[in-house]
This record gives sequence, structure tokens and C-alpha cells, in this order.
Amino acid sequence: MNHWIVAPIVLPAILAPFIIMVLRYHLDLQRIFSVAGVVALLGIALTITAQASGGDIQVYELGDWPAPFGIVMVLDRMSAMMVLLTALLALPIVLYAIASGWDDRGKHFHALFHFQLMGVCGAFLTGDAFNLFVFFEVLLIASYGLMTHGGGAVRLKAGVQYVAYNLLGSTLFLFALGTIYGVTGTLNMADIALRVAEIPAEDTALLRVGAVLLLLVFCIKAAVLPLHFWLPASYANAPLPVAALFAIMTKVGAYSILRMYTLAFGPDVEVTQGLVGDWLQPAALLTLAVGAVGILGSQHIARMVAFCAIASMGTLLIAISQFTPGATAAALYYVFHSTLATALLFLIADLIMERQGGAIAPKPPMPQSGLIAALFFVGAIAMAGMPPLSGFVGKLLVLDASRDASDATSVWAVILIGSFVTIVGLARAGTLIFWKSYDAEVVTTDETAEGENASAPAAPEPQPGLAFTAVFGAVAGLVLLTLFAGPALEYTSKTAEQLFTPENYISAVLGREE
Amino acid sequence: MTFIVELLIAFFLIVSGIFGFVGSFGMIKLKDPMSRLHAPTKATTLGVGGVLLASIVHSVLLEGKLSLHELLITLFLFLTAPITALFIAKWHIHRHEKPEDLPDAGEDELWATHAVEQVEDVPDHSAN
Amino acid sequence: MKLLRRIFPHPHLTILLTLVWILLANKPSLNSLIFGLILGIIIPFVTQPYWPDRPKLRNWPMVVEYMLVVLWDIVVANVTVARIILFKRNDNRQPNWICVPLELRTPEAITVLAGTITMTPGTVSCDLSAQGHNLLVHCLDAPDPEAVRDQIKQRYERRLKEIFE
Amino acid sequence: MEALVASAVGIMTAAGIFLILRRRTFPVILGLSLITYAVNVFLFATGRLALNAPAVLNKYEDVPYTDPLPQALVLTAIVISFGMTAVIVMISLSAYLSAKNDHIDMTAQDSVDAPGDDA
Amino acid sequence: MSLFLIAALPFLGAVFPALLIRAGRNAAASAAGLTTFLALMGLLIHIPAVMRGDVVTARFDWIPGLGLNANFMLDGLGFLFALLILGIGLLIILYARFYLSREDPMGQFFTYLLLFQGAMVGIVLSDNILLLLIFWELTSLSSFLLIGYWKHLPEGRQGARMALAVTGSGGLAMIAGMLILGNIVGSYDLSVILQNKELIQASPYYMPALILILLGCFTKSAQFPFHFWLPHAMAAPTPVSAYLHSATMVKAGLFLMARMWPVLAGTDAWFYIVATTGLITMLIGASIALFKDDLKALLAFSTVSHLGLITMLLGFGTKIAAVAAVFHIINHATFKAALFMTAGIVDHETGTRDIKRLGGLRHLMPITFTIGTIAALSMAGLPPLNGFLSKEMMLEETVHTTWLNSHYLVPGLALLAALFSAAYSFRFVSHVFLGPQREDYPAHPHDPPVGLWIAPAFLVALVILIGLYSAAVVGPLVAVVSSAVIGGEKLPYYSLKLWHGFTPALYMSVVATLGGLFLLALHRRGEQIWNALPRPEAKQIFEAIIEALTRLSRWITDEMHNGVLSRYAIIFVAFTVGLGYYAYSTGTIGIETRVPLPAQIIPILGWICLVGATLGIMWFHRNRLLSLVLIGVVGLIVSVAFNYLSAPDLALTQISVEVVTMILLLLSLNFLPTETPWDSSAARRWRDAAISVVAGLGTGALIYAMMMRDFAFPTISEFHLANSYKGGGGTNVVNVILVDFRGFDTFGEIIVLGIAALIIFALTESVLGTNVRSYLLNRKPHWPQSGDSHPLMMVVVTRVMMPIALMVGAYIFFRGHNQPGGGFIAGLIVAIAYLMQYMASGYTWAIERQRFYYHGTIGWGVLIAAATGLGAWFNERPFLTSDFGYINWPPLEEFEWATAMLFDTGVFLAVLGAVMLALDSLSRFAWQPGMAQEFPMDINPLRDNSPEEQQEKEQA
Amino acid sequence: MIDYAIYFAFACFGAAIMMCLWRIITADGVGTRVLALDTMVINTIALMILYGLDQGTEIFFEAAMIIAMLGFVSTVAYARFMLRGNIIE
Repeated sequence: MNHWIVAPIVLPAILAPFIIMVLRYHLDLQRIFSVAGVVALLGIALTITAQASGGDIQVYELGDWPAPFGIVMVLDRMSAMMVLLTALLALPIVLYAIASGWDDRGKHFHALFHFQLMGVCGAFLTGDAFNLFVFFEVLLIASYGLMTHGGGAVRLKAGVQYVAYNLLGSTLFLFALGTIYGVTGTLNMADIALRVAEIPAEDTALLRVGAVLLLLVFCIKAAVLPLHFWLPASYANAPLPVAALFAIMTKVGAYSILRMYTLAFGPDVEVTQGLVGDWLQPAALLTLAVGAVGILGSQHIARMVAFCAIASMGTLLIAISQFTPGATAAALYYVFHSTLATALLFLIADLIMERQGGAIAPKPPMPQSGLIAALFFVGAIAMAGMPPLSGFVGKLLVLDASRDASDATSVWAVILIGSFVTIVGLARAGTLIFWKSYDAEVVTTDETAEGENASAPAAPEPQPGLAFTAVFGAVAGLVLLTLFAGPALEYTSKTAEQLFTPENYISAVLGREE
Repeated sequence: MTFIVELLIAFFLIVSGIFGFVGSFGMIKLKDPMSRLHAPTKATTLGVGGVLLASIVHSVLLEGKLSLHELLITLFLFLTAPITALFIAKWHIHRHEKPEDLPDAGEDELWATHAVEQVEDVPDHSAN
Repeated sequence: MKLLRRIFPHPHLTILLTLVWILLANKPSLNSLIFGLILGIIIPFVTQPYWPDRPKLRNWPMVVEYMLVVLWDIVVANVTVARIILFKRNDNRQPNWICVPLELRTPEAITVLAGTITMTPGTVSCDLSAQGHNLLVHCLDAPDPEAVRDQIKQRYERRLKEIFE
Repeated sequence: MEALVASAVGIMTAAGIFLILRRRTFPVILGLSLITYAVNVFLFATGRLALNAPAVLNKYEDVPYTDPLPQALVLTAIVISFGMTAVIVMISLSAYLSAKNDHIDMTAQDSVDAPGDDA
Repeated sequence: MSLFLIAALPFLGAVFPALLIRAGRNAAASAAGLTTFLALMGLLIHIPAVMRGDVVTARFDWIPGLGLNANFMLDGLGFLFALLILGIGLLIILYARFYLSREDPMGQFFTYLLLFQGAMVGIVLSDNILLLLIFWELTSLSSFLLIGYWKHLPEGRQGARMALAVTGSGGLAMIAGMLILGNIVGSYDLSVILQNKELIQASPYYMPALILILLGCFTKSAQFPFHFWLPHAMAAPTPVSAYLHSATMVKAGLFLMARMWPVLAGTDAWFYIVATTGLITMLIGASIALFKDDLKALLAFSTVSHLGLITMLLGFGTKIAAVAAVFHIINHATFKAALFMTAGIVDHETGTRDIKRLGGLRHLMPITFTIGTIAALSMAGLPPLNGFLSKEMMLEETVHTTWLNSHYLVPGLALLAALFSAAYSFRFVSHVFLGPQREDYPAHPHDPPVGLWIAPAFLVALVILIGLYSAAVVGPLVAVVSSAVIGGEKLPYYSLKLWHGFTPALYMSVVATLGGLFLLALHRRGEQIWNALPRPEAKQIFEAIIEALTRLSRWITDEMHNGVLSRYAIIFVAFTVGLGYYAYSTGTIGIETRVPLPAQIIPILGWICLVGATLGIMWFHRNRLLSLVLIGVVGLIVSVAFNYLSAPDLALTQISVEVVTMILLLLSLNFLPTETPWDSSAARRWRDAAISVVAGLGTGALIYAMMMRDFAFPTISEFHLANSYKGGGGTNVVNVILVDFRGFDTFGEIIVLGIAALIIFALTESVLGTNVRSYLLNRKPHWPQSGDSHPLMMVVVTRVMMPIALMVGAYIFFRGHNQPGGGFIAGLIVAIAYLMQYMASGYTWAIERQRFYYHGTIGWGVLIAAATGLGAWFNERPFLTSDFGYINWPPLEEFEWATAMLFDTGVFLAVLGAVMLALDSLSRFAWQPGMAQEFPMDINPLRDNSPEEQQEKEQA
Repeated sequence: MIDYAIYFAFACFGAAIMMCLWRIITADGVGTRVLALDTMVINTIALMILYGLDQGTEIFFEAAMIIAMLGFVSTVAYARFMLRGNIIE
């Protein structure tokens, strides 16, 4: 019995209540335990990634109930990879949050943080559709708390919209699950796959509705146009380290699309033909376009980075929406890149906002301007997909993989023009923020109203050293991802292969071959 | 014997039905809010009570198993209904009755609902 | 003794709760009795802070008598009120407020009295006076308020005074 | 019976969506509650309807049982949506108190954007 | 030295200046110079091999899955360019050390410069087009940094952005082109691609690939119409201009055209696109240069012109033209870099670059004058300088070229361009150095220290040497390079010498020179005409386009994401309904297989209530309290309906949740307005209603269709029904599913609830920590408050009701496994019991008597649930495996124990804690200073007698 | 006979609920509406017990009991809201 599989879920689930109960009044201890927890999670993630890299699909039957009757956790290459990504992402962010004092601007930051990690890991590992819903909700509700962490009128207002929109999404999730259960009579993903393949013709209409509703739910999470509206305001107004963590949330949507639409409603399944391909790709193209346009059109750094997140999701979904092994391998590589790059940019945006507010406009010089400028430059390069960082490799992979697509021309055009607009937008922002000579007479007031709400509690002594270490950690991640692009791509290629042979998954879960 | 028991049960049921109906009918028919308050007490007491009695009698005498838990519902209703009524009455006094419209409260001068320092500049809430 | 009082803050409540448990279980058995008793001891202990004083109950026969009287009154009053509602025209009805001066002082007694008044249809206890010395009662149809007040004082308050004070 | 349930789901959904399309927080919350009811009933009904067949095992006789699984799912869903409702109530209340209005829209004043000149 | 190292050295070296700058400017410059020097030496080691015509390679598989490999190769072409890059780079570093002032952050400068150098070396050495792309884009990035190096200058920012936008976009086009190319050939390795001319030129994708790649080349090499960025890049410090914008970066495009020449050139498309562009660029660049008053701008446009020249030569597609192009590349690099440095010296010493403010410097700065004049005359194409040689070759080639059957067009235009070229070269000399000495120089000009002029002097020496002894000095190099350009084929005959006899080219040269002198004489008149001519200013157009693009983006973004949630929601709903309908309509659905249940009168009544209440909410939604009441009706009916339809657990849960939700909403409504004002028009409401109705119809129809059909497969719940008692030890299957079969869901669910409470608590803390607190303290209630907030009767009844409610909670909890109930409902009921107490006696009074802490309760709940799950690990079972058994203690009846009960206890505690924490937090909003109560009830006649009051207080 | 009595009671309580609904929707103040809701809850309890009696099942009992308990809480909460604005103070 391989208990490692549930460890990424159980560890935060125990750590977070422990922090609440025992360490509620000890911020220092909370920080220590929180970081230790993330490190432990990273260790677990590495372990399970090592276990999964062999190519065997491991199944953990919770409560010792056989699938499909109980809930199963399934560890395959993709889930292991995503858990690893989550842990990798969490470490710099938690360090940054500590260093910047963000965790002290409201209560329960660390507990919510770990609950969020739990939700994300759970969503990646579960092999049960309804359990996926539950973990979606765990990660969502934790994100609600993290998003409104620290309060402030604008942030709370954005929070209301965020919650309301996502509640609609959760409702839709239930409608979708209900429909799928109502037709197939099962909730286990592998079992759904098995039954979908054999569905009698008289039931296809209902099943198709369920499948498309489910896809829409994931599209909301993945911020696919026109369901992305929740993202810009909420990411831009969230505490930015939290927004950095949210970089993984959109990936949960992308992951789920990949999972369900390779396993159950895959490209070869006749029943669900035409539900994905017809519109997901155009929608992804639009997403990229809107994201790129938003980067150029934003007047606030956080909002700009939020649009960066949308644009990178667009690129990712362009690759995903082709549902070929090659494109999926590219997408999985891009997932890593996009998550780290988005998070990096959010952290840098926070460094900027903490020092001089977020408007993309000339500002008084700030401390450590040179270093931050350099970091911004690196982050922008990564995000725009310029060499030498992984963004370029990712973009090349996506372009290369989509050359056989039916509408390769438009895909390429959108990706490349999108990159262009992104470059222009980021260059504009960077030059305005860092290069503009500051005219002291222009800005006299508005200083307090600009950045944080004026009444925020006095921030504790910030630790810029640690903050920069955290940011450098993210940069290092990107650099490593570039340097080891070869092995990484090999891993993702094998992962994609595994995804496109769902029979293995099904037989591993349902144990039919034994 | 069974017939008598059934008759008893039927009697309880009919009584309860009538009073349940009357209780709600009163709410429609009576015009002033305070009088309407009287109506539901019928439904609470004999209305529900009758059904519960019928149920108890039914299970004890017809099915032969001792099932008295319906009494609990009665207990709850008897405990809670006066409070409900009290609060609604207080609401009415608070909203619609001036101290001078009510009977004299003796040495205490005011009824409890009115015994409060009035805050100025509070919007009117006649819609409610 | 003090210890005993701490453990059994409200013996009546313990009895009531045990009874409630047996009713809930709906199956008179040793199991439910013992379990009910355990809970019946634990729960008053837990809720004791919210019920700091300890009402005294004496004169148990009177309790029974009071209950019977009230039950009878409920039946009678129900019929009366039903007739008023069904057959009496709104214009002919004489709704009225009555002030009942209270001799009772214990909150529990006042509560029972007010509850009784409300549960007997035709009258609803509406408010206490500012210091709790009078009870405001509304009558659905009371051409003679004095009579109603006297009946309340005679039938209920007298008995309650004997039970609680 | 099925028609009643289905139409009730539809009506609650419609009313819920109508309220969600209002522009203040409170109606939106009410709309979300309504639509939550609707989805709960929907999910419940996917187990098909049954009368007098609760999924409580009867040791003595062979009786029909309704599908228990959707019920369990609905229970989970109810709890989760309760938590969500509580959170959105709280966030919108905090937003109201902080911003002194309960518009659900982010107006231009709310926007943190400041004009940047391009040069 | 390995090619890897040559390519990597500048990058490695880039680290040092940044780190060493604290050690002084010299240290930084030396580090930069040293790395460049090392790389140059490493390159020179390969001379013998290169001169033999060998190709030196180095290969490393980086991303084999993509075909992106770190493969390098060094042939003649690469060698030439690497030599230029590193050689001139070395000179530039030397020059820059003396050029930059003390205020300039020199470490940064050299870092950027080395980054750029590395990128350039990478381009010219790449044997993989994807790798080449990487370096290509890197040059754009590093040049962006270098152009914007003087951050305080707005021109620097704009120029940098423009350069990045133009070259970056070209690079993006090239990505596409390269990918297509690689796709045609099946490999991204240059050496493979270069072998496949026929395959490429026959492919239908040849044209797109060609155009896209050329876009990259043209933007980088500032070819018309992308030439406009180059002059504005001159905002950079002069060393940068000299290096990037004359010698190296702008030649990257030429390099690539030369590199791809063997496979791309030779077609009509190539000729017409490349040669024409080059011709136009040459002409336009030269004519603009003539009228530029800024020295660097003049040089910049002359660079544009010369780049056009080389492009045109490459475009001719003939081998001999390619040789000429190669030769001119070398020559141009030498004289133009020298000219830029000269301009930099002039600028540095006089404080201005404006030709109109200069003149007569000949005597003040003789060395500079000499250097500048020789370089300029080479540029003008005067013998015996090297510029003359390559210009001759160019003119010779044009004579043999027909353009759309015209024999005169190309030579004529080329002659015109040469004429302009001579003119501006002469102007450079005469207007800067010649003429009378002036009194009004911004500074006191004199010759600079040797460090500043040695580099251009060296270049000028080359200019002369090549001019005089071309065959000996550069002959072999040109041969090797040309052979590399034309793909290793046999070189055509050519000769590098000054005198070829009276050829048409010679006549044209003479005409050009004389015409140039003539033009210079007429310059003043010409300038007037030039200034009077309306001409589009590329910079302004570009800026306007970018500005318009930015505005458009801003408009689109702000309009789309205008913050109106209802808009977002309506799109969401419409999209969902639309797709759902599409999915439905493209599938098939069979006939109804189930018999509908009869609709009895009671359900119909319930339905009427539900519909009435729902419509009532829609109708009255502006009255918030009333909508709440109506929601209560809906909740009641729904829960009764659950009960009616055989779901007692659901009914219990629904009704309890209902009450708590209602209380939460009431608590918040206390602070919110009680009325919703109208803020949408009637039309909008109708539209909303229409959408809502469609969505409602959709859901209703969906569930109806589903309910009328059986499951397509047996459901998994049959297993649950069969194993609930045997395997889970409970007869209430729903509960067994919750705590056992799907206990993990429940585990997640209580965590959701716990998180919800934590969020509410955290928000309360944040909000009450701000000025909201004072707002709350001074806030007026919605309407007058009544007296007697804690009525006596309520308090007394609660004292009885609450224990009973707790009892009921306990009962519901214990029976849960076998009968409807369970930890969740029990938790809610117990919470409501406590809530009753809060309502009766007030929050402050009750909280003082509270005996448990909500955070702890939540924490314990989750931990107990988790511990129950973990317990199974010790039994070597998976998480959450349950166990149960029966206990027999006579005289008691047998009763059951189950670990699921423990799990349920966790659920119970978490729910209790969560609900209480949420309510508790919300209650704190209403806290007022005078609220602390002494007594549980406001009115208590017992207090007339003071001793008992004392007693009560004591006990309290 | 019992059946007929039960039907009669069904009719009575059903009519009662309808009247409550009517009152809830048409009343002029929230107070009356709350009263009507409370009455409706009580009628519902009666109906549930009746239905249980009719079907010979006990599954309605707990729900009825909980409704009896909780209906009170919500009514008090509404009333307190109208009287004091703050329901927990």
C-alpha cells in the first residue's frame, strides 16, 4: 500500500488545523511550520514523481473500497508532475509572503495557504469526478480567503465578484456531474470512460450535455474566453503573492480538461465528437488575443500581470485543444513555464507595488530599483516567450506541435502577433516604470491612496533579502526548466503518451486485467 | 374495539383538520394584525395536537407498539408558540401602537417594548 | 452538597431530558434509559452557565391540576375562538387590550403564565411592563375585559403562585 | 410528479439567474441561494424519484430503496454551498462597510488604475 | 577552443563587469575586454581550418524532442562575422572605457554589451535555426537595453522600445518562417537545411517561409520600410551605435540572408523582394542622410543606405554579386565603425553633434580630422580606399541586372544612391572639419586622449590597407567567405583591385563623385526644398500606430472588463445555455422508459407554494427582508419535498442549513440597506428575465428528460446498498456513503466549512481593524429599536429549549449511522441551540459563559477526522478505512461501535465550530460599548428584592 | 374510515397552507408575513405527521420535530430583526 499518494493531501490537511489550533497567536512559529510544511510537501512531491516516472499508474483506494464504488486517488505521470509543480511554486511564494510581511496583514494566512495547497493537490490526484468537485471547492474557498486577505474596499469588492462568479461555476459543476451521473450511473473517472465508450445511442444527447457542461466548468477555471471575466479584477486586486499562488489555479482547470477529455471524452470517442474541437481552439485563440491586448491596455501593473496570466492560459489551451500527444507534451511543458513565469511576475509586481504603487506611470525612484528592474526584465522575457528562457522553448513547442492542425495559420498568427503585442506592452510598462525620469512636481498627493489601503496595519519589518531570494528561486526554476528542457520534454512526451492510452489508466483503476 | 379506536382516530383527525383550517382562515379573514395573531394558536394547539394524538393512538392501539415521540413535537410547540406570538405582538406594538393607545402599565409607566431611548434621525420603516 | 449541586445543577431538567431521550429513542429500554440519564446529566452541566439560578418547584399535585385545567381551557377556548373566526363578523368583534397586574415574581412563573395565556386561544400575552409588574394581554373578542383579567388571575396565576413561590 | 420537480428546478434556476443579474450584492446572494436549491434538487433528481423508499436498510423485509448516492452528493453539496454562501455574505458585507455602497459592480472609482502617460 | 566556449565566453564574461564595478571602471572594462579578447583568440585558433574551407562543428543535444539542439558550426561566413563582432567589440570596449562619463553605470554597460556580443556570436555560429532564433531575439533584447542605457533620455526610451518592437516583431515572423523551413526539410539543423535547396524551393511553403524569414532579416537590417528604427536607436551612447548599428547587429539580417542564400536565393521571388527592397533602401537612406544635421543620424541613414546596398547585392542572386556583398560587408564595417567613433569623439569634445553648430574643427582636432576624413572618403567611394573597391563591384553588378525588362532602372537608381552617398560623405567632412573655425562650440574642442582615438585609427588603417592591397589583405578571406555564402560551389572569377580599366562602373563612380560634390555645393538650396517637401515621418507614424494600438487595447480591455458582474454573468449563462443546447441537439435521445410517479394533491400544493414563493422573490426582490422570508418558504418546501421523496437526511440537513443561512443573512442585512434601489431599466430587466427563463427551461427540460429515462448502466449505488451493512456497519446507506464509502468527500467538505469560518473570522478581524469600526459605532439602526432586547419569557424558554435541543442533537448524532441523521446535522442543531442562547440573552452575556473555543473546535474536528483516517495506516489499510463491531455488556442490549462514528465526531465538531465561529464573527460587527450586560434578561421582577439579585449576580 | 378522515385533514391543512401562502404574498407588513410563515411551518408539520400516518412510515417524524424546533428559531430571528435590527446583541 503506497500511502505516499495521499500524503500531499493529508499533510496540509493536518498541518493547517494544527496551525489554527496551536499556533494561532504565534506568527513566527506559524511561519516556521508553514515553510517546513511546504518543504515536506516538496519532498513528497519529488517522491511521488519518482514513483510515477516509471510509467506505472498507481491507484489508492480510499477506505479500502474497490473502484468505482469508493473514491480513488490515481497517481500517474501527469498528476505527479502537477503536484510537483504545486510544491515548487508554493515554496518561493510562502517565503515571499513571509518576507514581505503579507502573511501578517490578516489572520490565518498560513492555514489558508495550506488548505489551498491541499485543494490543488487533491484536484490533481483524485480519480473521482465528484471528489474533484470537492477539491475544487476546497481550493476555491481557500482562494476566496486568500484573495480577500488583508481587506480593503476595492479588494473586497473584487472578492465579491470573484466569489459570485465562481459560485456560478460551482453550480454548473454540480449540474454537469448530476447529468453525467444521471446517464452513466457512476462517478469514477475511469468507470465513466468505460461507460461512455459503450453508451447506447438513445442516451447520447444527455451525455453530451453533461460533457459539455463539465468542459465549461473547467474552462471557467482555466479562464477561457468568454468565461474568463472573473480573473482580471480578482488577480489584480488580490494580495499579489496570493495571485502568484493562483497561477496554479488556472492550471487546475487546464489539467482537468486534459484529464477528462483524454480519458473519458477523448478525441476517439464518438459520442462526444464536436464538443471540444469546434470551439475550444477558437476560444483559446481569443483568450490569447484578449490577454495580449489586455497587457498592452492595462494601466496597472497587477492588472497587466493578470492579463499575462490570461494570455499564457490562451497559449496553453491552444496546445491542449489539439488533443494530440505532441501538442499535449508541449502543453505540459508550457504549464510548468507559464505557472512559474506568472508567479514570478506577480511577485515582482508586488515588489514594485510595495515600493511605489502599481500605476504604470512615472514614479519616484524606489529602493533596489536596479535589481527589481532586472528581475522585471527577466520576468517579462519569460512571459513574452522571448529567449533565452523557457517561455521561448514553450512557445516553439506549441508552434511546432500545432503545425499539423487544421487551422495552423491562424494559430501561428495569433500566437506570434500575441507575442508581439505582449512584448510591446511589457516593454512599455517596464520603460515607464523603471526608465522614466521622475518629475517630483507631478506627483504630490495620492501616495497613500495608491498602494495599499491607508488603514492597513503597520507592516512588520520587511526582509527584502528573503523576498529577493524567493523571487530568485522562481527565476532559478525558469532557468532550470530551460536548461533541462530536453529531459523535461522527454518526461512530458511520455506523460502525453500515457494520457493518450487511457486503457492503461482504466485498467489500473478498475483492475480489470488482474 | 378496532372500530371504536378508528372512530377515535378519525375524530381526532377531523377535529385537527377543522382547527388547522380555521387557524389559517382566521389569518385571511381577520383584518387587524393583532387579531390575526390569535388564529395560529388554534393550529398549534388543537390542529397539530389532534394529528399527533391520532398518530399516537394509531400506533399504540392499532399497531400495538408504544410510540409516544409525537409528544415531543407537542412539547416543542407548547414551549415555542408563546414566544413566537410574543415577538410578533411586540413587533406590532413597536410598529403600530403608541404608548397612549395601550392600557396603563401601572407603576411601571411604560410597556417594555416602548421603554427605550428613542434615537433621532432614524428612517421610517412603514413599509415593513 | 455543593459538589452535588455543581454536578446536578438542575435535577428537574435532568429528569426532563432523560424523558426526552426515551421519547426520542421511542423504545423504552434499559439502554435508552441509561444513555438518556448520562446525557441528562452531562447536558445540564454543560448549559449550567446559561441558567445560573435554580427555580424551585413545589406542590406537585398542583402542577398536575394546573396542566389539566389548561388542557381543558385550551379545548374550550379553541371552540369559542373557532366560532368567532368562522361565524362572527369582523365588525361585531371587540378586540381589546388588557393589563394584568402580576403578583408573580419568578421569571419562570411569569413565563408559564404568559405561555398559558397565549396557548389558550382568544388571548395572547403581548408584553411585560417596563419593570415586569404587569402583563399586557390582547383579547380577540372581549366585551368585558375585567372578566377576562379576573379569570386569568383566578384560574392560572393563583395556582402558579402556589407552584413556584 | 417528475414534471413538478422538473418545472420547480427550472423556475428556481430562472429566478436565481434573474436575481444574479441584479446589480447589488444582496439580490445576487439571494439568487445564488435560489440556484443552489435548484441544483440540489437537480442533483437529487438524477437518482430518479421514489416514494416511500428511503435508503435505510430494512433488515426484515425486502423493500425498494431509492438511489442513495445522489443524496450523499447533495448533502455534500448543501454543506459546501452553505460555506460558500457564508463566505460571500461576509465578503459582501465587508465590502459594503469598507466601500460604503453595495454595488456589485467595480466602478471606475473602484479601479486601482491610474492614468499613465506614454512617453 | 571549442565553439561552445567561444559562444559562451561573452555570456560568462557578462557577469564580471556587473560584479566588478565596485572595483572600479578599469576593472570592469578590463574584464569585458579580457573575455572578448579570449573569445577572439579562441576564434583565431580556427583560422587554418577555416581557410582550408573546413567547417568546424560542435554539437550538443539540448531538446531533441523539439529538434532544438545546441549545435554550432564555424565556416567562412561565420568566421568573418565572428571576427567582426569580436574584433570590433574589443575596439569598442576600449573606446567606451574612455567615452562614458563617471556618472554612467559602467558595469551595467559592459554587461549589456557582452550579452549582446554573446548573442551575436551565437547567431553567426549557430548550426540550428531554432538556436539561431534564440540568439536572434537575444540581440533584440540586449540592444533594447543598450539603446535605453541612458534612462533619463526620453529618446532613449522611445528608441529602445521602437527598436525592440520592430526587430522583435521581425524575429517573431522569422520564428514562423524558420519553423516552416524546418518542417519542409524535416530538420532544424542548418547543415541539413543547406543541402536541400530543391526540396525547399519546390515546396508550396517556400513563399511563406521566404517572406517570413525576410521580414526578420529586413527589420533587423533596417531595410525599407522598417528602416526608421535605426536612426532613433542612435539615442544610445556612441559606442553602442558604432558597434550595434554599424558593425554588427544590423548586419545580422545580412548574415542570415547570406546564410540562407544557397537555399533561398535564385528564385524570382527572392530577386524581386530582396533586390528591390535593397535598392529602395539604399536610395532612401542616402537621400535622407544628406539632409540630416545630427551627425549620428547622418551616419545612421548612411548605414541604412549601405545595408540596402548589400541587401541588393545579395538579392541579385548571382554568385559574383554575393562576393561583392561579402566584400562590402567587410569594408562597411571598417569605415562605418570608424566614422561613428569619430562622430562620438566630436560629440564628446565639442558637446554637440549638430552639423549646423560645427565646422572648422580641422585645426582644433587634427587627428580626429584625419581619421574622419579617410573613413568618410572611403564611404564616398573614392580610390584608393576600400569603399571604392566594393562600390565599383556593386555598380558593375547593377549594370548586368535587368529589372522587369528594364536595363537602366537598377543602374540608374544605384548611381543616384552612390551620388547621394558621395554627397553626404563630403558633407560630413566639409561641414564638420572644414570651413572657418567657430567661436560658439558648446565646449572647448581638442583632440581626445589616445584611448579614444586609437580604435578608429586602427580601423582607418585597415581601410587604407584593404584599399591598397586588397587581394593580399582580405583576398583569401573574401574567397572563403564567399564560397561559404554560395554554398561551397565554385567561385566565379573576380578580382579585388583598384583598376579594372574603363568600365561602366568607373564612369558611374566618376559621375557619382562629381555629382556628390555638386550636390554639396547646392546643399543649402537642396535643404530648403527638402524641408519644404511633405514627407511622412516614420517615427511619428510608428508612435501614432503604437499609441493608437495602446488606446485601442485600453478601450477594448476596459470595455470588455468593465467590472459589471451582471454582464459577465449574462455572457456566462448565454454561452452555457447555447453550448448545452448545441450538445443536446447533436445527440439522440430515446423514448421515455420510466413511468412517471403520480402527482398527488399534496405535492401539487407544495409546488404551488414553491412557485409562488419563487415568483414572489423575483417580484419583491427589492424588499430584502421580504425576499428572505420568501426564501425561507422555498427552503421549507424543498426540504419537505426531499423528505417526501425518500430523502430524510437531506430534509434534515436542508432545514438546518436553511435556518443558519437565514440567520447569517439577517445578521448582515442589519448593516446593509434594507431596500434594493432600482438600477436597471425595464428593458434590461426584460432582457434578463428572458435569458433567465431560457436557462430555466433548459435545466428543467434536462432534468425532466433524465428523470423519464432509466440509467444507461446499473449505478454504482447498488454496491453501496448491498455493502452498507455488511461492509460499513450501518443501515442508513446515505450516512454510510458519507462517512465511509465516500468519506474523503466529507473530509473535504468539513474542511470547506472550516475554511469558510476561518475566512469569516479573518475578514472580521481585518475589517474591524480599519476605520469601519468607528463607522459601525456611530451608525444608526435602520429603524427605531424597541425596548426589552432580551425578553424574560424568551430567556426562560431558552433555558429549557436549549438543553432539549442539545439532546436532540445528540440523538441525531448517535442514530446517524443507522437512521437518518449524522454528525453534520447534529453539529448544525447544536450550533442552533447555542444560537438560541445568543439570541435570548445576548452575545456578550453568552460569550462570557462560553466554555469552548471555536478555532479549537474546528481544528479538533478536522484533526479527529484525519486521525480516524490515518488510524487505518497502522492497520496497513488505506486512508479512511473504517472498522466496526458490536459490544455486548449485559444487562444492556447489544450496541454497535464504528470508527465511522469517530469520523462523524470530527464532522460534528468541525461543523459546530465553523457555524459558531461564523456567527460569532458576524455578531462582533454589531458590538457597541454599552452592550456588556450584567443580566441574562432585561426585565426581571425578582430584582425588586436586592438579596436575590445579589445571588443571581454571584452565580453569574 | 381513517382514510377518509385523513383525506379530510389533508384537505384542511392543504387549504390552510394555501391561505398562508396567500397571506405571505399579499400581506402589507413583514410582521404578518412572518406570522403567516410560522403558521405555514406548523401546518407543514401537521401535514408531515398526517402523511406519515397515512403511509405508515416514521421517516417524517424527525424532520417534523426539527422543523418544529427550528421554525421557532427563524421566526424569533425575524422578529428580533424587526424589533432591534440586530438579532444577536
